[in-house]
Amino acid sequence: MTAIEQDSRLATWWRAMVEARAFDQAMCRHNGHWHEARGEEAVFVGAFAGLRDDDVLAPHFRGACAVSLLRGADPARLAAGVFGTADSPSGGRWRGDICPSPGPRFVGMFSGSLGTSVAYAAGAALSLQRAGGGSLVVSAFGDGTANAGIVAETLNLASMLQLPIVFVCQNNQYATSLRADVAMAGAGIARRAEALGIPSVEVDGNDVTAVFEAREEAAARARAGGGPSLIHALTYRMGGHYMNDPEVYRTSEEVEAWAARDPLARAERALVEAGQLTADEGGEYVEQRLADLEQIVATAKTAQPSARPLPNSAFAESTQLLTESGVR
Amino acid sequence: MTAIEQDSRLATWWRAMVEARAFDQAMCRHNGHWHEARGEEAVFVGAFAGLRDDDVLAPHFRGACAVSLLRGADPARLAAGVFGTADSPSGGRWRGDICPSPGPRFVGMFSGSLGTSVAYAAGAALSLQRAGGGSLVVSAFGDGTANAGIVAETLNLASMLQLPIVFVCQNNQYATSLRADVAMAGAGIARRAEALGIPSVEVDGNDVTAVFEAREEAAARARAGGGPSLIHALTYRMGGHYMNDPEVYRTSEEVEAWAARDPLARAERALVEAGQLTADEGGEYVEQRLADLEQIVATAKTAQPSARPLPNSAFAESTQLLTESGVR
Amino acid sequence: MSEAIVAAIGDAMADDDSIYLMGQDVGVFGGPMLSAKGLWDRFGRAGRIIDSPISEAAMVGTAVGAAMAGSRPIVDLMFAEFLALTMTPLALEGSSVAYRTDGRLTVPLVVRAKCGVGPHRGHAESVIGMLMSFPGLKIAMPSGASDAYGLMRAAIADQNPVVFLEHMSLLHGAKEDVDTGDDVRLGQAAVKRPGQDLTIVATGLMVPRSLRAARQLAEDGVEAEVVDLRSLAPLDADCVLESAHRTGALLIVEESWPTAGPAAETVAQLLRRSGGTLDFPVTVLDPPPTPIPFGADLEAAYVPGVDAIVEAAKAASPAVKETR
Amino acid sequence: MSEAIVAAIGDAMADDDSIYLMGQDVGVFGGPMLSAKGLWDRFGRAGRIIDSPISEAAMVGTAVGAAMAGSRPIVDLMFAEFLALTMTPLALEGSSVAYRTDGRLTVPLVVRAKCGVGPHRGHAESVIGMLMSFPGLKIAMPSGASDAYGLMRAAIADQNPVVFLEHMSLLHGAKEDVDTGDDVRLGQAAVKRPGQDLTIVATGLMVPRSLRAARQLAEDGVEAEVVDLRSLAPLDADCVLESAHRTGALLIVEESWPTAGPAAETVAQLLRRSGGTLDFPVTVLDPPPTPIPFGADLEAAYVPGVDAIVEAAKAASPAVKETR
Ligand SMILES: Cc1ncc(C[n+]2csc(CCOP(=O)(O)OP(=O)(O)O)c2C)c(N)n1
Ligand SMILES: Cc1ncc(C[n+]2csc(CCOP(=O)(O)OP(=O)(O)O)c2C)c(N)n1
Ligand SMILES: [Mg+2]
Ligand SMILES: [Mg+2]
Repeated sequence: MTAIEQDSRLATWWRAMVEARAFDQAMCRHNGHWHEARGEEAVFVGAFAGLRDDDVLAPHFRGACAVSLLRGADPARLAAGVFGTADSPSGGRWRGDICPSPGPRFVGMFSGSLGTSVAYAAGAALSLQRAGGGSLVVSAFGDGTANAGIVAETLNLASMLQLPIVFVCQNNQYATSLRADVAMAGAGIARRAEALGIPSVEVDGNDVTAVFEAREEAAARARAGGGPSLIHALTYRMGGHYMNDPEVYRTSEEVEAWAARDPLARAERALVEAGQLTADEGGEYVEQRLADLEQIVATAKTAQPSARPLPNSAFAESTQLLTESGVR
Repeated sequence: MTAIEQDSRLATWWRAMVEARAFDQAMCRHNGHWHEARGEEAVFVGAFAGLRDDDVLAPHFRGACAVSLLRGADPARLAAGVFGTADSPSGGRWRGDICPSPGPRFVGMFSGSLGTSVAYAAGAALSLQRAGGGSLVVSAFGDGTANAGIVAETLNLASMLQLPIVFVCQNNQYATSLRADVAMAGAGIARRAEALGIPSVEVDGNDVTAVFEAREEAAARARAGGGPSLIHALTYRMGGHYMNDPEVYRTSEEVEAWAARDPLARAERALVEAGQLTADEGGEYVEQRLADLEQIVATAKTAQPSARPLPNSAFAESTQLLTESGVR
Repeated sequence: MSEAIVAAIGDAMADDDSIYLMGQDVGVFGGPMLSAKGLWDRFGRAGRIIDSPISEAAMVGTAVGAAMAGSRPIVDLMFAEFLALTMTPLALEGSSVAYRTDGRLTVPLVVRAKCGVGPHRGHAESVIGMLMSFPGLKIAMPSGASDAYGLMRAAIADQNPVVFLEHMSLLHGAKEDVDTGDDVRLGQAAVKRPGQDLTIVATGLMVPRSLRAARQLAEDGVEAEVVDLRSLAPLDADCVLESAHRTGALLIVEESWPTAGPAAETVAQLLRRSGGTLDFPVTVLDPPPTPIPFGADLEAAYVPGVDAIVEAAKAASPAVKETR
Repeated sequence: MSEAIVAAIGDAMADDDSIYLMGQDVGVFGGPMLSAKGLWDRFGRAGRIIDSPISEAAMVGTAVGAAMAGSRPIVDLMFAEFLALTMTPLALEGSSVAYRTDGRLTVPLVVRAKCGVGPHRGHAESVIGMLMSFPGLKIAMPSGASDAYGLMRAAIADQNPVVFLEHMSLLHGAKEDVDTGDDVRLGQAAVKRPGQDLTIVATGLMVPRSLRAARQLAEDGVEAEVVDLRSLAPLDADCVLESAHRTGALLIVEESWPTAGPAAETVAQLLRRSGGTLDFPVTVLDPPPTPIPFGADLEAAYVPGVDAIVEAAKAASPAVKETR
């Protein structure tokens, strides 16, 4: 039995990272508005894998669809959400790329504005804390988003209220063109969080095991009533900020140096070394998943438009679901 | 020559603190909407004394009038501003208590919302930095205000741009009823600022000399292009948050313990010990200033109302000054 | 009125465990201007009354998140001007969730805010126009105790974010009997005084002032109908239209800023509902387009007073014009 | 249009050292959607182009402070929806300074923001109603390159905070000749097409759409006058009133949210200026009161299109009604 079927931790994560990469790369080909997440998979897979069903997931926008996949979302439906077509979970009303699976246990972005979802995540943690039961929230955000005022306010409030939440800074070293080490003055987000009374740790964000283990330690603390923690995961945005980013703000040497640390290749190597996979099997599996997701995304792209009628109100009572089923 | 006339540093500061206290206490008697600053004088006098004319002063609202006095404001006119009467510098249009002397070199509050003036102060610092010339900004804010998102954003931006600014956290241990050590999770504002790359220092906020010396060190750094600093001055709000505060959230023992550390009495004792003042002279001087300011404030209270016509626009071009003098 | 609001919150919290109250000084202090009086003793131990740092965006942001996760938060934001700090979580996003998720997710959230001129001498701006511009956000503003109780219960029960505006000149007025059984719905205006000579529309402090003006007008033989909108969003334009159509004249009395606010939206909705022309003249009595001045005399001149309402009503009423 | 805006900023910066530009990615990157193209090379070394972290409140807050201290900042806020993060420094406070200091202090500040549906597929909300509600804040929105140049120069020269809205469907349209000598003032509408059968009022993308509709209408014998407001605040109601009075019918075409926004404020100002009754019918063509939907077909249905304008104009125009 190879890593393709077995459920060693690393094998599971590797497959999740492959799935994320395959969806991501298909989107890069078919969607000019996509934000590529290549290179950062170890952060969001490590941070969001293996949680309980009643935990709340609040991913960073870059990687949000991958986290939905991790939770079992159907990639065809996810893709429909991204394209805003008829099968979109929102009926085409809203962007499935940054808000793939909004619900009581999944936080998305409800405008294009960064930072607020961290507050929503902490609010969910407050709700879980009041309900008891030991569930928690994982909230990821980018290095750039870390400088938003609402993030600072939320970290303080989460610490003051000892909320069951694990913050993950997915530091891909850039906010579009601005380097994180310029924009984030001082010694970085872990030091900031510590100053707020939040236990923090620095991890290699290209090592899925390291991210996962840090998450587990933080999760144990949160479930035991020990309050919030922060994980600073350093990784690299291997692609541009968006499609057709001229990338004049960084050198190709830098990009190449980080390409050599691709978290997928790294996990695959570890599996091969552990005898759970041969290089050929790995390559074949990846090819297959890339092809499968290419197929799904290409099909989704050509789907029927939403064609939903425009409602004459944004109030909850005017939405179809509530009109049909009464108050939820 | 006693401390009443001489210009030893401590004597100057002591007189400034007496002036602040006298204005403050007269307002307590005559204005039900006043926010008493008793006990915190060493912070704002130490932080704002002895600056250059081209430096920008951005005091915390509690102590703002005292800082105006320090800059030579006429107490009668200040009081008119507080009461919103005819002689108010704003013609009665705006609150003189929290915005006593707004101008290119003095930042006030332009609504009742805390936090923004810290950003305005940093903006002034950016303006001064661009102009060159070695001038700087001193920006004070309360322990409660420190938790506002815009303050966190501003500290980071000031550090990133290495602005010539000295931040002073006037920690009187409460935001209305909420204790600073509860609301400010973690190890306090100095640690926070350090994590943002801002050199920070803790000082005894009831020791005017300590505050001033910390300010001088920070000011020297700023003038030399060394960027921002932060001073965390621990003091105590001896009175209620506002007049008629029931103060159910703290014990009278706590209040009494801090009353024993009154910064005015402390400075006066030091002057007596240094032979610059006798206790009698001190007492007499204080009595006199209290009586003088009582007179000024009592008179201001009964002044004519503003009686200004209401303009039909808030645009700059419709204000009297611009209409009279053209573009400034 | 303040006690009726607190009673509504207390009754709702006793009924429903998922409600919590967060705000600055809402704990042992009892709330700014007694806005949470007695709640700490009843619900504090259970962790349902949360004293907050000065972090308005996060107060509202966490409330939006908690609401999506199953709680029913009430945030006491103290003063309406602080709403300007919360527009992204509250209005741009929180109010869009039901629409954007096609009803899969809702944000049942009440944000309380004091506003208006009053004994506090500050923090008077109501920023209502700002709030009204966002789709999906409800806004209630009671003018008396019974409405306050009913509107607060309705706001808490609602599936949408609701801003609940508490006028500082009304909060601690004369004691009123509270009818807790009144069926008050959001978006429903109330005729506070019937009349046939003209319609006066108002909210908040402008309602008692309009009622006083109506009594003066009655002495001069002009019978004004006074409509209290009670909610700014949804805005009960049907009620206003029916009344003004019947009386033949409309006077809108408004305390908040005059541009793109309640007065403008009221006339726009009337026009939309009437095929583009109105069969009655419309007069608006409201402040000039400036911030609220601070000086007591300037403030008094800025906000419509009873005499100004009487005068405007006389000028607006066809009944007066005819007898002239 | 984008190049005209950048040219206006570049020309102004060359003239006046006190101007700086702050924004995310305005440095070597060249600005989001090329909004600062070439400025880094010209002014970057002098420290006048400042790349900012994601801290919109502080970007605008520092700009307000810098403006009070003597600078003339331009903030590129990228997208208009981010304005919701800046309402306290920009609108509640920055826009009140001239009034509150009785003119002793002013805040000459320009905040740029992209908005509107367009190639970007996101960030389309313009939040204009929110902005319009605040006294003291000016709002400009060009519909073409020459106006864009002139309005930006006027905005930079102004003593008030000005929000400068850049419609994403117009920024990178067909190349236009730019008349840099045009005297464009804030608060002054422009008749973009004369006509006598009805008046169409529009801004931003709705202007070219209305002009296209007017050409179609002309084929059917209806001559529409098209007025481009160009500024939402101050709003040139006199121009609209004169035109509508002359043509006998008014159609307001608006892309932004329908409540308490430009359409409502326009009708309110017309009523205020006309003694409470209008001598022409008013039709409003605008989106439903919901966020902008994302799906391409839904978005197209949401925003008024040329055909809808033609239809609404025909229904509104007395000329058509007569010939029916
Ligand atoms: C409040 C806000 N400001 C600016 C933007 C525009 N923007 C979109 S993505 C981005 C970069 C975000 O950086 P980071 O948080 O590090 O995430 P990354 O893109 O690197 O994944 C920016 C500035 C935004 N979406 N929201
Ligand atoms: C943004 C904002 N939130 C809340 C308030 C209400 N408020 C006025 S003073 C105050 C306490 C401020 O605490 P701190 O900054 O420590 O200053 P202090 O009053 O202790 O001098 C509060 C909460 C406000 N003015 N602004
Ligand atoms: Mg990043
Ligand atoms: Mg304090």
